[in-house]
Amino acid sequence: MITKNVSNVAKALEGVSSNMTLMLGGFGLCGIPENSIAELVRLNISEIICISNNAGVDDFGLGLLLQKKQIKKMISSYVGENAEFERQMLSGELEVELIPQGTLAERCRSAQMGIPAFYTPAGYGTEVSKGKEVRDFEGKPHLLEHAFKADFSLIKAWKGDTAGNLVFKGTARNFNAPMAGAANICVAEVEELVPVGKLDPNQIHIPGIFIDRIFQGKNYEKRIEQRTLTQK
Amino acid sequence: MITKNVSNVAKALEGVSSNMTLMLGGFGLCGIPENSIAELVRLNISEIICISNNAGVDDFGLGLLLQKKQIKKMISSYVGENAEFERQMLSGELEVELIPQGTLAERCRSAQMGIPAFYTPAGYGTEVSKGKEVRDFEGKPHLLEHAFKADFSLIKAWKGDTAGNLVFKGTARNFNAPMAGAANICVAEVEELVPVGKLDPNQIHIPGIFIDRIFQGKNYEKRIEQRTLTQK
Amino acid sequence: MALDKNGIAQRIAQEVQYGFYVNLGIGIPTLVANFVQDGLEVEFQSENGILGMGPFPFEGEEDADLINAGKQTITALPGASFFDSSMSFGMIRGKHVDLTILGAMEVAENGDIANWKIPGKMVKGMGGAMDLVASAENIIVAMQHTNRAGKSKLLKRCSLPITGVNCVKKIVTDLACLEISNEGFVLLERAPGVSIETIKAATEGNLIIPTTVPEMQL
Amino acid sequence: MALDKNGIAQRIAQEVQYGFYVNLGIGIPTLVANFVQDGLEVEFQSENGILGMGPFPFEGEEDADLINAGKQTITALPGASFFDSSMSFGMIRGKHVDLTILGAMEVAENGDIANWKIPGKMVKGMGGAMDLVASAENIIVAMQHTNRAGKSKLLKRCSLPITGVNCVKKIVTDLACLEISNEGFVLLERAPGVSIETIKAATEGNLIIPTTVPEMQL
Repeated sequence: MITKNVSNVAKALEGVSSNMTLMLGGFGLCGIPENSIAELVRLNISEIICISNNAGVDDFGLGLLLQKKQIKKMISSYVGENAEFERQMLSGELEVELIPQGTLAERCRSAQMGIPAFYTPAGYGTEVSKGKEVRDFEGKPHLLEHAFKADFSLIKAWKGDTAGNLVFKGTARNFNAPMAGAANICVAEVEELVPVGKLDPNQIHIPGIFIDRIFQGKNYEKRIEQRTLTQK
Repeated sequence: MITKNVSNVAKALEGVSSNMTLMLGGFGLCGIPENSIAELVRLNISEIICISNNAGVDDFGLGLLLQKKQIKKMISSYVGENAEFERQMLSGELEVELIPQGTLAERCRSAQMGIPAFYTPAGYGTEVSKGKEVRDFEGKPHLLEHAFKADFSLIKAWKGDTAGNLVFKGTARNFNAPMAGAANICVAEVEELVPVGKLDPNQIHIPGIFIDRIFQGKNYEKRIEQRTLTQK
Repeated sequence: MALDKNGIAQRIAQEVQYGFYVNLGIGIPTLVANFVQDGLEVEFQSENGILGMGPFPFEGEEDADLINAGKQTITALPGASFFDSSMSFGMIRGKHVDLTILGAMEVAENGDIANWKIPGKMVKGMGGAMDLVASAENIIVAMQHTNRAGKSKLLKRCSLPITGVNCVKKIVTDLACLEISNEGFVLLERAPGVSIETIKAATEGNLIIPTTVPEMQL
Repeated sequence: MALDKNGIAQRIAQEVQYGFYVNLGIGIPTLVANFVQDGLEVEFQSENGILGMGPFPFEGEEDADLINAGKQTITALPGASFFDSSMSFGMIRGKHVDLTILGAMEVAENGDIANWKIPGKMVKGMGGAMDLVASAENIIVAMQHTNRAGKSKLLKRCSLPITGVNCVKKIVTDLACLEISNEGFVLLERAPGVSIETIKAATEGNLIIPTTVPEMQL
């Protein structure tokens, strides 16, 4: 097998620099690449364009990069959990491009799968359709949407092997799967890195071919945004 | 959970009739819906349009339908293992539309996922591009390809539960996965039907929402086309 | 008497049919799950990647890797499945989800809906709402009939940026259950004890009042 | 002396680099796997849905659910993965596969390739070949220099229906190793003992002959 594992997050993120476009997996705080985000803070790079479904919360996830004003532009579907975000956006410090969530996911998957563009009905007749080609299919208008381009995609899986094969858990799969292999370089961090042969080849969610570097993450906080409970 | 299981193949294929367009999973003889094919033979319906990567061999798989001249048209990527097929095609009894395999797979997946059309470079400049819209992306010409439309998709999985969740084994996943939910009605046959809760929700390849009817198949022959061995 | 949030959810739950896959939005729609008739065989989809969503977990059983689209901790029922965002919206775009229930800030008499943006004030994003309303064939809106300032939310035209065009089929508010027709809002049912006049006064868009308008049966 | 099939495969194996994902076509390309240098860390993809393909199974260990694109029984190496046809061609279209080796009936001096159809005679279909040649950035053709009738397969223009345009980068035949340039076929290496004149005579397309044309080192 081709070996993809690197010893730590610093090596995994070699080549990441200011002004780059980065994809980051996760939905809310669920499945975010915590180690890679911490390293982006440490590297102190700036003017980043982030493609990420959400923008984290004030003091966690991408909120950490927003606090330090490292982000120039966010490309997201929902950014409602972050007051600092809203402040920067309304003051004009931060550019924001809002995209329907399904379109966001499919534009990642298209980049991953070498499809330059596709049609979707989402957003037709709304602000989102401005400047986009509209075409009818069976009498229903659709928008032409393009694959994303990005320098790095930073994703997080539950388990992975040294060949880069990934397995996700629960709803943490979300954007991590379609962002795998969707940028020039894809870095995967995993909660548990195992030797090849330990994962069932039938049960691999993302084959290693989509991954360029993989590393064993550490100190996962896995913060919960809305702890909702059923009373016993 | 929503219950999708029916007691036998006759019930599963209720509504299938002549002149319909059917999708059939499998690659060569690997992962073909053996029980559904046998039922199509028994039903003796005719003038079928088949969307299937291959056409079986002379006496198995779709070859059984070809023998009885039940098929009007094949939409496939490779049909080279079947002499009766070649005879019917060259004599003009059988219409054939050949499509690049990746385009075939993606046109199934697009039907499944509600994407009416997408662009791909496959086939540009060849016979396949005749009559198709060509568009350049980053200077490279691509063809516009459309989602398939079909009345039934007939697929086969290794395990499934009564809610229609499917798990595949080895390379038998092939077209069975992207054809799930790609037609008006999707029928899945499985080698082993289990109660809900028996399959790990992280390890389901096709969620039950894509499946309309599921049944426990029987008497699987699982014929091997090319038995190639390494000498001990 | 006008319905409370649970009343609205209870009325909407009557629209859920046997064998439906249902996507529930944040807010009142989430409450609908509590009122679905037993034995109906319904599955809830959450667009962040689960089908077969169960109730909130008991204390100590919550899992950061198991949330719904509102970022709330949830559970998975036996027979559930997890998938990625691309497949999740494939289910939605491909019309595999039978019923979508979501909140709204405004609905227009032609079925347009606005629920994602108040220019210059609130810009949280559309999340999955635009995908849902563009593809779902069966969309029910759960909302208050009027806003906090007492102004109607059932309008001739949406004043806010819209989420989708001609897509809403039915609306259940604290005052009424209405259907969208080519001519405007058709008043199907009144909330218990609410008069037609009250509903008329609270509706800016064209309101079509059939000869009989029964009270809701809750 | 002209190379046999194994010789062609052996020469092509020299093109396989460390860390390459390789798709092997049916026929001579399949043999390439036997000659790849040990320790190179290479993975073979078969477009029917496996990455990490291993050798043919021992007798009794063959599995109908485990085949390659040529429908041959195979094995999976530790670290292998299975996937569906849509994802498989996503790997190919998305340029994740580093090297594609396939057979051909004809190659033109501009890199066009024909390998799927002889009108009125043989119509087996293109299988995955059109997807592969349209997207792969590194395509090597393995074939005989001439057909059974002795006619050149390296042409000015393909006479058969083409599989893809301007896509072939390199060709290894029984006689030579050649590269496609803007001006035509560049003769890089001769098969051991084969003269430039022999190659010239067997090549219909424009053949560019550098001052030195070494023999292949096998």
